[in-house]
Amino acid sequence: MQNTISQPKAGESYLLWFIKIVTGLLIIVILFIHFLVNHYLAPEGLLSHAEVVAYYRNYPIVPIMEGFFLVFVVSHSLIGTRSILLDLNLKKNIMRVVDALLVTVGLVATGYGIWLLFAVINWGA
Amino acid sequence: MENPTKKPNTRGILDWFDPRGRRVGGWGFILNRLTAIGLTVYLYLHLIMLGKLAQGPEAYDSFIAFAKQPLIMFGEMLVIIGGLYHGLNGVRIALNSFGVGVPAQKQLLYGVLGLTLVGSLIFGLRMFATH
Amino acid sequence: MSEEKWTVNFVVYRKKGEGAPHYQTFTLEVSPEEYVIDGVERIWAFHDRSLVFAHACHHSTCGACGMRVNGVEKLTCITRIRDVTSNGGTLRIEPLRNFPVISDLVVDMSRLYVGMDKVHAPAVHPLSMAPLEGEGIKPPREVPMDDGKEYLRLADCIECGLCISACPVAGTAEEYLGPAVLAAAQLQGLGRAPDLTAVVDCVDGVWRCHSAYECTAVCPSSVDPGWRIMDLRRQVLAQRIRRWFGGA
Amino acid sequence: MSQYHAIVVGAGFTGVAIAHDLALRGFRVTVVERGPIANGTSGRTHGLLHSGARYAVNDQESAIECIQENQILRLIVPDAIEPNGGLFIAVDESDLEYREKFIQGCEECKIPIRELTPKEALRIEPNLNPKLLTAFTVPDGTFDPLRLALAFAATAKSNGAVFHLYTDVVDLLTDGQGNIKGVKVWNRAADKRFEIEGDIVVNATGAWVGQITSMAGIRVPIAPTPGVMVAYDKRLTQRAINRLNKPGDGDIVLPQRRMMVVGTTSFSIEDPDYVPVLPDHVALMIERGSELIPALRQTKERGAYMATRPLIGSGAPGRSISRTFKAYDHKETDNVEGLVTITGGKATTLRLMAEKTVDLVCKKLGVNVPCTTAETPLISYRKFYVD
Repeated sequence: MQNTISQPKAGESYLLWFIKIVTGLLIIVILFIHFLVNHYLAPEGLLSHAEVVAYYRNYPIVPIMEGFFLVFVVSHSLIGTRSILLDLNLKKNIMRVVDALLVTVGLVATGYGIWLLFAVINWGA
Repeated sequence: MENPTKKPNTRGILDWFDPRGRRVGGWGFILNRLTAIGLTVYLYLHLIMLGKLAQGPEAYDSFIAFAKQPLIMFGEMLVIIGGLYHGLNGVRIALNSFGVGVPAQKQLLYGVLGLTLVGSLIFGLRMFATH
Repeated sequence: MSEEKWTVNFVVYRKKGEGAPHYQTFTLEVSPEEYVIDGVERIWAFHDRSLVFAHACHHSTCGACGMRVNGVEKLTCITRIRDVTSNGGTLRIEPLRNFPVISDLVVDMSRLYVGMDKVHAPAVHPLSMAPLEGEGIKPPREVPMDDGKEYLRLADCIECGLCISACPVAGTAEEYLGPAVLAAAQLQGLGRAPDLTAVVDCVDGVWRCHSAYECTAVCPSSVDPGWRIMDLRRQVLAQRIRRWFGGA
Repeated sequence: MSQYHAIVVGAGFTGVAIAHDLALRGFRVTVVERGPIANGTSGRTHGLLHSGARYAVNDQESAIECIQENQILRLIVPDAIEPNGGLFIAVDESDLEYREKFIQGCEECKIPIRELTPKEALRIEPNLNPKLLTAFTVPDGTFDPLRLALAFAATAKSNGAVFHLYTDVVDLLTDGQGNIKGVKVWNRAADKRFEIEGDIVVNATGAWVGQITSMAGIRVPIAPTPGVMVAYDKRLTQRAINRLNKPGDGDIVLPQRRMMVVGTTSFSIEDPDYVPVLPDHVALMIERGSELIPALRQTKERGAYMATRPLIGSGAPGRSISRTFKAYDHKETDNVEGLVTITGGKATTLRLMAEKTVDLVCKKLGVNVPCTTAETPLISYRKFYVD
């Protein structure tokens, strides 16, 4: 069979997809632990500001877990958003702008979330 | 071959959401994409709302009180249903992608839908009971 | 076969040149045991000689007569009228989606052929690579030999394009290789054809699939592209992970 | 190199092979076809790459053509051929009586055969009728009809041939003295009508040759002879299975991709444009096919279709007409210049039909370029669509 020599297309390979799958699974695991812990440690629910602050201070593992949760959820959502946008067959330079935008959103969201965690832990201190 | 337009005969993103003529796997994809978009919107709204925690007890507690109206509760329920489906279907697709259970993808999807239903009922009842 | 006769309304997509598409209804008397392509050919023969449609083998070996019948991709030469409508019912006949329409029911499938060329999809291959009888996907354990040489046979994929038409991603992502092409890469195996890894492990390749499995649902030839794409992912990952650990 | 412009009407097997041959010999080639490639008889052929053994007893001219072309096609277009071999099997006493004639005929036509014991035959093809009495291996094959035609068309196109598909010839252009100088066509895809002028028009429309020649007021002796074929939903053998007897209904069962195809019948019609699939013919196919492969009875029908052979001559019943072909120069037969008609023949001999037809065209126009199609490998059929 006479065929043209294939030209591999530039662009990312399996890695982003792999991260999406792994973060997805980690989100499920953390959510599961979250519900267990939440149910066990704060059976009344966390429905007031004071309760949330106390909860975070008394159990340091909780804000650490939440921090990781934030990172996983944000990256999963942004890679997912990107794969939906990719399906739109956008032009290469538009896609570059999109990528920059998504990375910015990710960094801002993560920074903001971590700042928020510290703000809660240090409330009134 | 003579072809006047060369533009493919597509309906654009309608193809992502139109369930007509599609089968079980296609419906699974449609739901997955809908929940993905819904959950992403929710995630960033949620992050913004949690900012109230940094503004102190008054802001946060009044927000929680505000959030107890039925419409928001209904929205939360949607988030739970969507989250359950997206998570469980994610497990299905992840398994499939590593070569596990592809011939049973239909049955797996039925399982995902069943578990989503059961999970949603449990959460719904709990929410109903606590409020 | 019975002598039963049905009256069926064929609602046919029509488009000429740059003109606007429209639908035209032809009412035919058919036997429910006939195939959809028989009806379409009769419309051309007895009702409207301007109808443009593609067909060749009439027994699912060439893949020319793919159309959408009542919104679902079908190879019309093996789709019995009985299975897709009822007496007095309607058959909505439209061209495949996600390809440019040349006229009426004919589309330009070069997108598919370019992809098949890219992965060097063989038109004939050894019997051990062929999923026989449409039962399961794995090759048979005992492969007939002739004087020590394995028999060659024509590939199962008939390049009909139904999978690309049904794929929800191919509709928006024109550059996506698509189910048939990825299936053809999987059939060869990345172990045997390692240069294919670069073709499929890319932004328009195996990761673009979102597991809707519509390709497998419409495939008339038991190629099961959905399964093959998933297996191809496994192959790519395995190869990449081996490389992480310094393997070949 | 000649710069003659040849217009080929019909893109079935003969048309595409002629276009390929003409292009190789330096002609400017335009092909006009009213449907897609191979939509008529060619696409709907059985798909058997004949070894010639089927005709070795009663039509040796065809048999010799078949075995020679069989060997050439395997070399020039391997993409479209499954080199799976074939068997002739005897299942009753009348089949056995044919055995001697068969061996002698194959020897005369130089078709390599080898006799197997029933046990050997059943070992290599377990689904054969267990009551078979003897078997012969023959160098049959299975071809994919569309891709065989496409490979010729693709190669012709790469050598400059222009294809107008979905384009009907509505009339012939004449010079006022009744000589043909081109065609008037209607492109149905764009709904445009135009004229194409050429130095020679080659009528390669198979069973439809009469429709074209009648535009010039010429009648050709053509007997459109349809036959039914039925495809079953399972591949039961690797080889083509033929009945060891004189040609008859349902005497060939052919594996194709994941199917078995049983064929064929033979009857006469007037208008080849639409031939219905007759239910009693379908029933006969399962009847006859299951005498060779009993498991066919348990297998679901996948498709049933008709193809119309373009046999030469009228009056004689279908099976007794030779399966060879004939090219007519209408200058000699009807005193009409500029028109050549090719008809008859069969899929396996498509290249040879083209060679003889183009030889005739070259002789007419005084072009002295030999045919090289037997030594020229064809390019991938996909190149017809991909530039």
